[in-house]
This record gives sequence, structure tokens and C-alpha cells, in this order.
Amino acid sequence: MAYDNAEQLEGFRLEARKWLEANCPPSMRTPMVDDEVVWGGRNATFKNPDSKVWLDRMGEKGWTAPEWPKEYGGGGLSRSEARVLEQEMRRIKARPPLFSFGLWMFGPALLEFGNHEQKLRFIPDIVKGKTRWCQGYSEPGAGSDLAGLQTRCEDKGDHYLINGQKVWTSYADKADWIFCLVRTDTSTKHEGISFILFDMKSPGVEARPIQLISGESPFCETFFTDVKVPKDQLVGRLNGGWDIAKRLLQFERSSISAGGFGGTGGSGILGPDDYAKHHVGTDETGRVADGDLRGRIADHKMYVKAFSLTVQRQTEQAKAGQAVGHTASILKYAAAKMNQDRHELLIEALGTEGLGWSGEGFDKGALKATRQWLRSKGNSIEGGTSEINLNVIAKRVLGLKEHQ
Amino acid sequence: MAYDNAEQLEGFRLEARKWLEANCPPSMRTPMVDDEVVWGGRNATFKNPDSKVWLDRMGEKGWTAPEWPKEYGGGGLSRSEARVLEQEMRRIKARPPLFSFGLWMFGPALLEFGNHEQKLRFIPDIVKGKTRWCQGYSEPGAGSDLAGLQTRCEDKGDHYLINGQKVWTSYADKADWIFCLVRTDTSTKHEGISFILFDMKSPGVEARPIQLISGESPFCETFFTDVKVPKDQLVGRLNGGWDIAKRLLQFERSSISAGGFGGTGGSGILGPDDYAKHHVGTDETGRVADGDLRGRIADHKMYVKAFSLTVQRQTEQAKAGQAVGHTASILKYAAAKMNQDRHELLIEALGTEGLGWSGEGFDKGALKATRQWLRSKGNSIEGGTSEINLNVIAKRVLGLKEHQ
Amino acid sequence: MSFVLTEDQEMLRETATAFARDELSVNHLRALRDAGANGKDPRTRQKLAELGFFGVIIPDEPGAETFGLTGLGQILEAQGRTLAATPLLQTALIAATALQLGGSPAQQAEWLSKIAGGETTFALALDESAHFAPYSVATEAERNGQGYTLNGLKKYVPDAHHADMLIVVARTFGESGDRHGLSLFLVPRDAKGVTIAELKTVDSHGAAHVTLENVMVPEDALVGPADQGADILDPVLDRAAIGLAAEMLGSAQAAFDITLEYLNNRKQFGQLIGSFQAMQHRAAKMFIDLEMTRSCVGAALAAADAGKSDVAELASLAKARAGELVHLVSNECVQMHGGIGMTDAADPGFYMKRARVQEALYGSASWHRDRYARLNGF
Amino acid sequence: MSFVLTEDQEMLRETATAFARDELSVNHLRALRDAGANGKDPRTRQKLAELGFFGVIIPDEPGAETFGLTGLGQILEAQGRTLAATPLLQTALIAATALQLGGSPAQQAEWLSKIAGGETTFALALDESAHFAPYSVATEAERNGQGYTLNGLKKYVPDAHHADMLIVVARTFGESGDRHGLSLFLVPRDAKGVTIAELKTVDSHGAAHVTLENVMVPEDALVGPADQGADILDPVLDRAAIGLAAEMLGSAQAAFDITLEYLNNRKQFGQLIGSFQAMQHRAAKMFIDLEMTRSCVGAALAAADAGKSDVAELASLAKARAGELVHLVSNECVQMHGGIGMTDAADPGFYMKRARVQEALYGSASWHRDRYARLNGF
Repeated sequence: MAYDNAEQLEGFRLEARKWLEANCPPSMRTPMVDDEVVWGGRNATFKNPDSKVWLDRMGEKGWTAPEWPKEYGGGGLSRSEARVLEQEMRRIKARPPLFSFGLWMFGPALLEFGNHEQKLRFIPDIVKGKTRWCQGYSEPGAGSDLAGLQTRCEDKGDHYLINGQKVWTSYADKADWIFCLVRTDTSTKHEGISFILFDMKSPGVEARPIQLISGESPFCETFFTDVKVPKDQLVGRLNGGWDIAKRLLQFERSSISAGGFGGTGGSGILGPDDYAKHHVGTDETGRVADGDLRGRIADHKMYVKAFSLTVQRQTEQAKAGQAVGHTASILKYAAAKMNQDRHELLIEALGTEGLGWSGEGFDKGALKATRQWLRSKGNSIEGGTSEINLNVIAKRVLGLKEHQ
Repeated sequence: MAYDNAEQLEGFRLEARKWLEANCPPSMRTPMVDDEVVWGGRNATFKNPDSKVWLDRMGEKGWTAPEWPKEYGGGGLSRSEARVLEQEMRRIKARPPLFSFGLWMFGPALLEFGNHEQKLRFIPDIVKGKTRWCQGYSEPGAGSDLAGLQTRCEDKGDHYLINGQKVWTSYADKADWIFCLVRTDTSTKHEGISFILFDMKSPGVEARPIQLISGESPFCETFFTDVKVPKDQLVGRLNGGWDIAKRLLQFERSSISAGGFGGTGGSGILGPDDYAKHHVGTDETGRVADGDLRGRIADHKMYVKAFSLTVQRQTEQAKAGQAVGHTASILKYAAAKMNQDRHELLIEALGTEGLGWSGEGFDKGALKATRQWLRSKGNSIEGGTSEINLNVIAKRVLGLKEHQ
Repeated sequence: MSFVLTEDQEMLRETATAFARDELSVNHLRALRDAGANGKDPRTRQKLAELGFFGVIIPDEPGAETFGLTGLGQILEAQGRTLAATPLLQTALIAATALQLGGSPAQQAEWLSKIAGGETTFALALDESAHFAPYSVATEAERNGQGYTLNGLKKYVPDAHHADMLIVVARTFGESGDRHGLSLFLVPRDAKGVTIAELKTVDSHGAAHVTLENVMVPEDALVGPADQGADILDPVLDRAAIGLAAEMLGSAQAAFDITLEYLNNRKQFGQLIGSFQAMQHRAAKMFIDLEMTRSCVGAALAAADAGKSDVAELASLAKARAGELVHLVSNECVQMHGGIGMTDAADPGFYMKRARVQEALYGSASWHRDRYARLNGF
Repeated sequence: MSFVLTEDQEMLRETATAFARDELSVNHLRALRDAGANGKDPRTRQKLAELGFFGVIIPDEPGAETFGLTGLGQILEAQGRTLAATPLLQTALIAATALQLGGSPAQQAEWLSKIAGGETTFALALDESAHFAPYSVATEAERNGQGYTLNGLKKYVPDAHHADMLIVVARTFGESGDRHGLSLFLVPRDAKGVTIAELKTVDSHGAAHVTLENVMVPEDALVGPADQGADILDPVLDRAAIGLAAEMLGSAQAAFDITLEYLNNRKQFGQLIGSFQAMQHRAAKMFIDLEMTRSCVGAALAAADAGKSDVAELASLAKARAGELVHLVSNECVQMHGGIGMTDAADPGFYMKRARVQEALYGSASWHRDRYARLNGF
């Protein structure tokens, strides 16, 4: 069902509008509230019951994944239709029905690298939010150097046997399944890695949440002890996992630089200029009284503006078919700096009001700003450190050489 | 003649005071003027005739090099006496009688590494300002990597034969003699370097001044074509030049970080705060009106203060016999940054008044500031780049390892 | 907003880039300097006229399309790459904009075609102190029987040492610092009472202090209504800042390019200096800044052409960021070239010298940060 | 000026460093936090008293020598290294200084020995907004028959949640913002009308908002002359800033040390991360900043002890530079530790959290830059 012209597209728009009007519950048309986000899965929680109705209806229609093939439960829409659907959802301020690493990262990779049976088995449950996935990548000894991973995966004839440890596994304690990089050949580095899937309820899997400096625990240390995995759960060819991994890192990096950061903005927090005006005060012409702080806030706000113009420029140029180079690393680096600068300025402008941890005596927005300031420190580490991004830019974009 | 106690030292003070009173011409007790600096040498110029009188008297007494042995024409003073002499000269605001790379760099090295005959031959003429020396170190292909030098020195039995090219040779076009690093063994790097002296009037020597971005030409490219050098002009052992070179670099680095920079301050130039007050204006409370610029000037002035306190601390600690580590690299790095920041701020505060090159229409001090701004860019390059200094600190002071 | 050039603009960009590369190289500037030209270059002016570069924002007939400021920005970026000294910013941008915004039909008829043809060049005589402060104008224009009498001193006026005409910002009402009371006047450079004191500047482009002593101009020398000159001046200065930012972007890009080339060729310790990680990270950061500044300049050019309400804000954004960029890149260009970078025979020093002039004209980064903050209400 | 410690001071430094290392480690703070202590640690207070640390600037008998602020600075630096929460800054430095400068003989006789013995701890209740602004005091002290009645709100008062006594800065004349009209009062924490609202803070040291509602104090609660409290407050705050800068220097040094150790142990891509040049240069720059800040702190301590006239200037220098230093180093400490640095189980986050509190108290870097400029006349 591919519309080829504007008229047909308008037809689709009306159809989508009508369907959304009929199926999107009114409470799903209000701004998202942190604790009503739906992650799906076997143990899905729905604080607002409407969010279950909304997920089920969208999942059924395949519109949680509008462009994925109908064959695997997706929406089967063209790129143009998907954009129209997005516009129509934005028009009524519909919430996203599902947050999911399956939708954002694993699904696209499986559609590209998996076989037909695997797609049939796993994709529909991602679309419907029935299975919650987590990503088993980093290891204690392999952070920036991901390919240095050591989790062993041995061929035991009728199954694989997995032993090792992952770290920074997002929500591993809440996920149903894991997509995981494992070592299937120790004699070589990148060419000895495979990509495998297994159930987190398998015997021998243990996920321990890591407490972060912000007080949250979104990540786990995940231990695998003699975990048996059926052989049909290997994706792609044996020792061919690194190609899938690289592709997935691209999905991750661009979803992060597109604003998917933890610690970005957030409701209830004002800007550093607002806090500075309030807490530092203004002079007789309405300027922030501390000229030095004011200059740094202005500098930051210019950086933010320049960043958003850059995203816009790259989008326009890409649409116009112009080469835009390795933009993900650039945006990832700049986004991390921007978000961290923002939160440092917030804390500085807030003064002692920004030094609270919890409880009474502090403004709620300020408490949130403090936690997000701590959270933002991860922006230059997760999904490729800023140092790695600079290396990538220097070598791949600028063509600077390695030591010989 | 070593005074051992305070009383004897006071005796020396009176003696020195009396001698200076009698021998230092009145015009030599006024602040130094740029074009009256005396560099000595065969073609010495004395814009002010008193400066010749002053040099001759001080040279005769050996007080241009107060602590050098009397045997070689030096003053033969103890460290304490030399300090007293310095104090007494400062008391009457006596100008230094002689500026000389021979005094600052080559002399100390020759006293340490040369043989008796060489010292007898060369040191007295340094003390008296009769010979002007230049330093043949850097080469076009060997800047930061000094030991990569290629100027060949071949043993021709009764003499050495030198072929090659030096660059950044300070005042090579005005110098009488050169102390020079040459390659005497091509099969090895550091161990194939020798330290040799020769007359700049030797056939085959040509010095071409390099014009700098500041418009000045204190450096030359220096070419050696079949230059014959007597064998007794080799200092130290054959292939043992690198040790002398390293020692000399220390003299150079500490004389630079102690404030011997070109482009440091200079008379007729006000500070960035003064220029900002004048050109940018002040608010009703007397503060520089541009709060952002003001903050940066304050930051710079704090850096300057912190730097001078650090010099003072290290001096005191050294006197107290406490270890102070590799301070030369730290001070060299910081001094370059400080001086460059200062001149950038000067130019910024001066606005268009700081954009003149020559001629009418610009304030004289401002014109000087502009030239010194350009000159200051060399501070992070000459005598070991800032990058090299950071490498040295990382490795030698902090103990960070190399790649394995 | 469009960041994508039209086909016409793209062609203009290519022409301008090739012209700057082939005929206005840094060596050309060096030669002019050594000949004592101080930025005066009639041959180049002639060529620019032949290429039609003076008229890119002037419609052939009323209402016709032009290349827009975006088109002119491409030319200025190209001339920034090679540090070319041309009359385009003052004449093709500033004077053309001022006359289009404020000129009477007669003034437009007389001057716009002369600008487009390269027959007449202009210089905007505004600043009276060493820092950009557009309303700090004390130069007086007093009414007399037939017109106005001008008295005052203008400092560091770019192109005034070779332009044919001056646009003088003078005060017809109020006091220095007031926005109200400014008026713009067309004054022939050779008018009686005008003294041009040529300045030898660090960038070898030259400039002049202009003294006006009882300079008599007729009534019709006034551009736009009396006292309300700031309504013309403000948008003109925003566009001047944007055009200069485009030039600065070109300079920064070129300084970065030659640095990158040096990093990939020069060896120390047996290694390319560009293979040292500390250098790589510094280069990568500069590249990110370049990319982000390019977006700001593009957005500001497009906003000016679309007549958007945020032109002032984007002008300050572009000029401030371009200022910081060209400052950083020109310094790094010298530093990364090491000793070579300190020599007059190499190009890095030329980029550094021109950068400080670019930074100071039409508002420093500090000035525009302040304005950006004011426009954003803090 | 002396940067070289006396033998006594050197021994004090060693004792303090060993004590902090052995008994007040970051793990000690973590354990206190997990136990909900919020900075309250009576056992440590007891030990500090036994070590005599409360009395290092209080002479045993009038006129006797002490370790001086330089001595106390060594202890604060040591406790900064391990982020220890102790009453020393508020009590041994601030209260002891205030009483020595402004206390009556009776007050000195009563309180100084109690401070030295660790019997009584104090907290300076000054700030009324979220930013340091020492003269912005609206808290009123009204004369009544027997003494004064205090009304007002003090925000984020360090140690107020466990100190025995408060030193309250209140206004007896004029308006908020005036230097003249301030007065200092000794107020028992459990006095009627005093409400302590304990705060859970990011650094786990805790603090409290203090409300004063018709708090009656006798005449002799006044420290120094009425209305002229700023003459005591100013030097006290300078010394507080210097003492805190010493603590910050210790924190920055320790955060740097653990980073350096990590750089020399952690491998990525088969190489020690400390062998990557970009890391090396960043580490070297931090080290230079550390060395320079150490000089500023040392000079400020020595100037205070020598009663030099430039104490204020050096206090601002030390606090501003220590603020920038600890800000940079604590951020780099987290970043260079990578993911590990983001975990609560590792120490870097503790340094970063405490750093922001240190930066904010007694004037941010920005505040002190402003004052430094004012003191230097621009």
C-alpha cells in the first residue's frame, strides 16, 4: 500500500486522522508524565490504564513501528506516510505509545541481519510491546574499546554455552530478552565476535542494578554463568557479530544526538538565564547582575542555537541529497557538551538552592536540576565517549593519520 | 676571596657600592631604552657612548659575570656576594652592561664541559663583551625534535668539515661565533651529535635574516657549505654533544620562564584593564562597562598573580632545600600562556586602536602592543613548544607511561 | 529557512571561489602590501565589476529577483578564504542595503546602478571611538539654508582611503548615545572639508580616520528621514555583521584547511604531527566549531533574505561565533605550524592579523554576546 | 611571605593528613550518608577535640604563639582530601576568628576555651538568599529593654543542623545591601524562637535553613559594637574563604591523584588510558593549575597570619582559583574514569558533589573575580 502522489497521501492523512481521533484516549493526548512512560514487556506496568489501551491499539495496527513490514506486524507504511502519521499524532499531541530498545535499536538490526524465522519470532512482539529487550554490549574491561569484549560463547554441539559479565546493561533487571555480543573466537579480535539473543529468565543469568551518582539505577551489571542458548538464536553468521554491532552503535549514537539524552531539559526546570535572573538578580536595565556569569550563559545559549541550526542544516542538506559527512560523531560530541554546560550553569545560577539532594527545603525544580546535572555527566561517556568521538572525527572526517 | 660571614659580606657591600658610585656613568642609571641595549661583539654599536664606558669597566672587573672564575676573567664572587652586587646595582638602578647569549647560555656550558684551553680562549672575551655568540640548534626538519638534526660534520683528519642548514639562529647575522650542534654519527640519533664552535666569518657560512609576522628579523636561516673547523674547537667528547645540548636547553628554558621573553610587557604599554577602562569605558561604579571582557581580564590578572606567587614559592622552597620537581616546564608553559593571554586582551581592549601596523593615526604604545602581540605568539614555540612541555610534565613529573 | 543554495547561488559560489583562488590569493595580498598599496587595488575592483559582484543584491529592474544576501555571502566567504581586500562589504552590501532601505527614488536611481556597475564605491563612516558603539555619535549635522553642515571625526573607517563616496552617520538631534537623532548623509570623499588620514593597518587592508570640518552637503544628501537614521542603520549593521561573519567563516575554513594539510605533512620525532592525539583532538574540536558556525552564518543569511524578525538575533549569533572561531583557528594555525607559522613568508600570520580586524569591526564577540543576551531578555 | 611551613606546622600537617586518611576516608562519608547521618558525626568531633584541632589558632594564654591560619589550613586541606565533614571551618576558624576580632574579654574568656576544647561548636548564620551577598541582610535585631529581638530567615547555613551555638548576622540599622548597620549576635541553637530546618544536601554534609522568630537575646550576646559588624565580618569572611580554599585544594589534589592512578592502571585498546596523549595533556594542564593554586592558597594563609593589607585580594584570588580548579578536576575525574566514574560505588562522584558546595560557599569564582577586579580598580 504505497501512495505515490500527494493526493493519495492526503487520503492517508484523513484516514490516519480519523483512526487516531477514534482510538487515542483523551488522557494520551496530554504531555507525557515521567512515571507514565510505557516500556512494555512481560511485566509491563501501566500506571495510567489508558496507556495500555493506547499501546494495544497502536501495536495491533503496527503503528508503533510504522515503516516495518506488515509481514512481521509492522505498519507497512512508506517513509512519506510515516511522516504524515507523525504529523497527525503531533497534531493531537498524542503520546508515544511505547518506549523500547527493541523499536529503536534491536528491531532495525534484526530486520537487516536476521533470517525470516527470527523476524517472525521476535519482531511482532516488539511491535506490540510484549517483549522488552536489553543490550549486552559493554564489559568491565571493554568500554570504549568495545571489541575487546571477553564474554565467552562456546559451541556445545546442540547449543551454545555462555559465560562472562556485561556492564552498563540498561534496565537488564526489567528486560525479558537480551541481544548480546559474545566472543566465539579468541584468536582474533573483531572477527571473533558473534551476536546472540537469549531469554533473561534462562538459568545462570543474573542482573544487579548499579547505583549511579544521580541516585538512579537504570543500568545493571549482568552475569552469565553456564547459560545455555539454542543455536537458532544466533543472528547473522558465526563470528560476524561486529558488523551488526557497528550498525547498532550508529542507531544508538544518532538516537542520542537527536535528543534522546537522559538529563536533557526536562519539565519543571527553567533555563540558566531564568534561574540567574531570579537568584542572582538583575541590574536597572533588566540584565543579570553578574556580568561574568551572564556572558557565560549567553555563550551557552548561542551554542544551543548553533547546535539546533546545525541539526536543521544537516537535515535539509541530506534531503537535498548533499553529502553531510560523519555527522553523528559531531552531534554526539556537541550535544554532550551542550547539555553538560547547561546543567553546570543551572547549578551555578541556582547557588545553594541547587545543592539539595532530597526532602524539604528545596524547590522541586531545583532538586530535579541537581539530579539531572549529575545524570548529564554520563552524556560524554555513554554510547561512545567524547574522546572516541574526537578520534573518529580526526581520523574519518579529517583524514588525520595514525602513528606509523 | 670568599666571605664567610655577614660582617665580611657587609664589607663587600661597601666596597661594591663605592666602586659602582665611582664607575657607573649617570646615564647608565636610567631605565633601559630599547635601542641602547648593548650586545657587544666585534661590530658592537653603542648608541650612547656611556654604555661603552660602562661595559668596559664592568668587563674589566669581571662583574658582567660575577660568579665566573677570576682565572677566566670572571668576577670570582661567591653566590652571596653576587647577590649583594645585584642588590647594589638595583639600588642605583644601574643598567645591565651587556646582553649576551655568551653570558646566559654558552659560557655556563663551556665552563662545565670545555677544557682549560677552551675556557682561557673564549670565556674572557664573553666577559668583556668582545665576542658575540649565537646558537646553532634548530634545523628545518628538526624543531621540537631537536635530536633529529642533520647538519653533517665530517672528520677530515686535521679538521672537521661542516655542511648543512640551521634555522631560528638568533642574531646569526650579527654574531661573531656560533656554538653549534652537528651530526658526527648518522647510525644513531642522540649519541651521534657533537658540540662544536666556529667563527661566523669562516668561508662557507651564510646567514639570512627571517622576517617574522611582527615585522622583526631577530632570527636567521644559516647555511654551512664546506665550512672547515679546527679540531680543537670541538667541546667535550666526539658524539657527546647531546648532554651539553640538554644542559643548555635548561639554561634557555629557565631564562625564558624567568621572564626573558620577547614580547613580555615592555615600556609604554599599559595593562588590559587600563586600556579597557579607557577605550571601553566604565559604569557609574568605576567598573569596566563590558562585564564579559572585565571578567576575562580579571581572570588573566589572577593568573599573572598566581604565576608570580608560584615562582616565589618555588624559590623559597628550593632555598629551604625542599624538592620542587621539574619546574622549568611548568613555568615555561604558564609564562607563554600568560603572556599570550595578556596580549590578546590588550588587543581586544584596544579595539581598532590596536589594529595599527605603523605610521600616523595610532597611539605609539598601541602600535607597540600590536607588534608585541604578534611577537608573543612565539612564546609557546621557542625554547620547547607548549606541547613538548605538556609531554614532559605528563611523563617526567606525573609518571604517565608511553604507549606500549 | 533554507540552508540549501539555489542553483544560481551555487554557481555564483563556484565562480567566486575560483576567482578568489586564482586571482586574489594570499600571495596577491602580500604583493600588494609589499608594494605599499595598503588595500588599494583598482585592477581587482575592475574585475569584480566585470563579474557583476557589486550588484548581486541589486535587482536589474524594480521587483526582480537577486542572488540575495545569501548570494553575496558566498562571495564574501570566498574572499575571506584568501583574505582578499575588496570594496564589496562596504559598497555591494552596506551601501546597497542602506540605499535600498532608506534612499529616495532619485537616490536609488542615481546610485544603485553605479554601485552595480562598480562605478562608485562607498565607505560607511560610523565609529568615533575604538569600539563599535553605533549610537555613540557626536558628529554634528547642522541645518543651514541649503542643506547641512557636518563636523566631526570618524575613526578607523574601512575603505575610506579609496572609496568615492562616504555614508556619514551624524547627529541632527540629541546627544551621543541616543538612538533617536541620527541621520545618514551621502558625502563625496573629495568634498571640501573632508580630510582622509590613511592608516597602515595590521591586516594590510588599510583604513582611514575621516575628519569632517564644516562640510556642506545639500538637502538631498540625506538618506531617509532626518533623526530617524537608526531605523536604517540598525538593519544595515545587522547585515554588515552577517556579511562579515560569512567572510570570517571563509577565513577560518581556509586557515583550518592549511593547518590540516600541514598536520598531514610535517613530521617530528619520525611521526606526522597530525598523528599525535592531542593535535587530533584540537583539530576535531575546531572542525565541530566550524560546522556549527557555518550553520549560524547560513541561517543568518537566509533570515535576512526572508525578512524574518529574528535577523538581529541571528546576526549577533553569527558574528559572535564567527569571531570566536576565527580567533581560535587563526591562533591554532600559527601554533600548529610552529616556527614556520611565525614567519612572514608563511600564510598563518596573515590569517591571524586579518582575524583581529574582522573580530573588531561591527561588534566584537563580547559586544554581540551582550546584545544576544539583551534580545533574549536576560 | 613564607611558603615554607615551620617544623610545628609540618608536624601538624602530617598528623592531620594521617588522621584524615585513616579515620575520615571517603568511605567514612559514604557510611555516614548511608546511615542517614547527614554530616552529623559526634565521634569525629570527639577525636578532633582530642587531637587539639579545634584550638590551633587560639593561643593557650594571651599573646602565646599558635599554629596560625597556616596551621589550620593544613588541617582543612587534609580534610578536603577525603571530603570529611567536620565542624572545623565553622568553629575552629570562623567562630574563633570572630570572637578573637570582636569578642569582649568576657566573651573570649567564656567561649575561646570551649572552642579549643571542642566543647562548643558554632555555625555562622549569614546568607539569606541562594547566593553569597554578605551585606544583603534583612534579618532584624530590634532593641528591647534587656537586649535584642531577632527576626529573620537564614538559608543554607553549614553545620547549623548540629552546632551548639549560632553567630547570627542581623541588621540593627539601615537596609539590606548596606554595609553599615550589621551586628553579630551569639544565639544558642536551642533558644526559644529558633527553628532549624535540616537540609539533605548533595554532598552529604547537610546544612539547615534557620528561622528566627522573636528570638530574645541579652545585651551581651552582641559581638563587637552594634552597627559595625561588617568590620568583623569582612575579615572573618576573607579567612573563611581562605580556609575553604585550602580545603578545596585538598579535594582537587585528591581527585587528581585518584585520576592519575586510574590513568596509569586502566587499559583500553590494549593501552593504558594514561598513555594517550590527549589525556596526558589534560592531566598536565590540571597539574599546572594545581601547582599555581597551591601557591595562591599558601600566600593567602601566610598573608592572613602576617596581618598583611592584601589579605582580601589574596582571599579572592585563592577562592576563585580553587573554585575553578576543583570544578575542572572533579569533572575530569568523573570523565576520565568513564562509566565507573558515574557509579555511586566509586569516589569521583563524591568529589564532584562536594566541589559544587565548596564553590558556592563564601563566594563563587565569579563573585571573587568581580571583587578582585574591584580591589584592582577596574
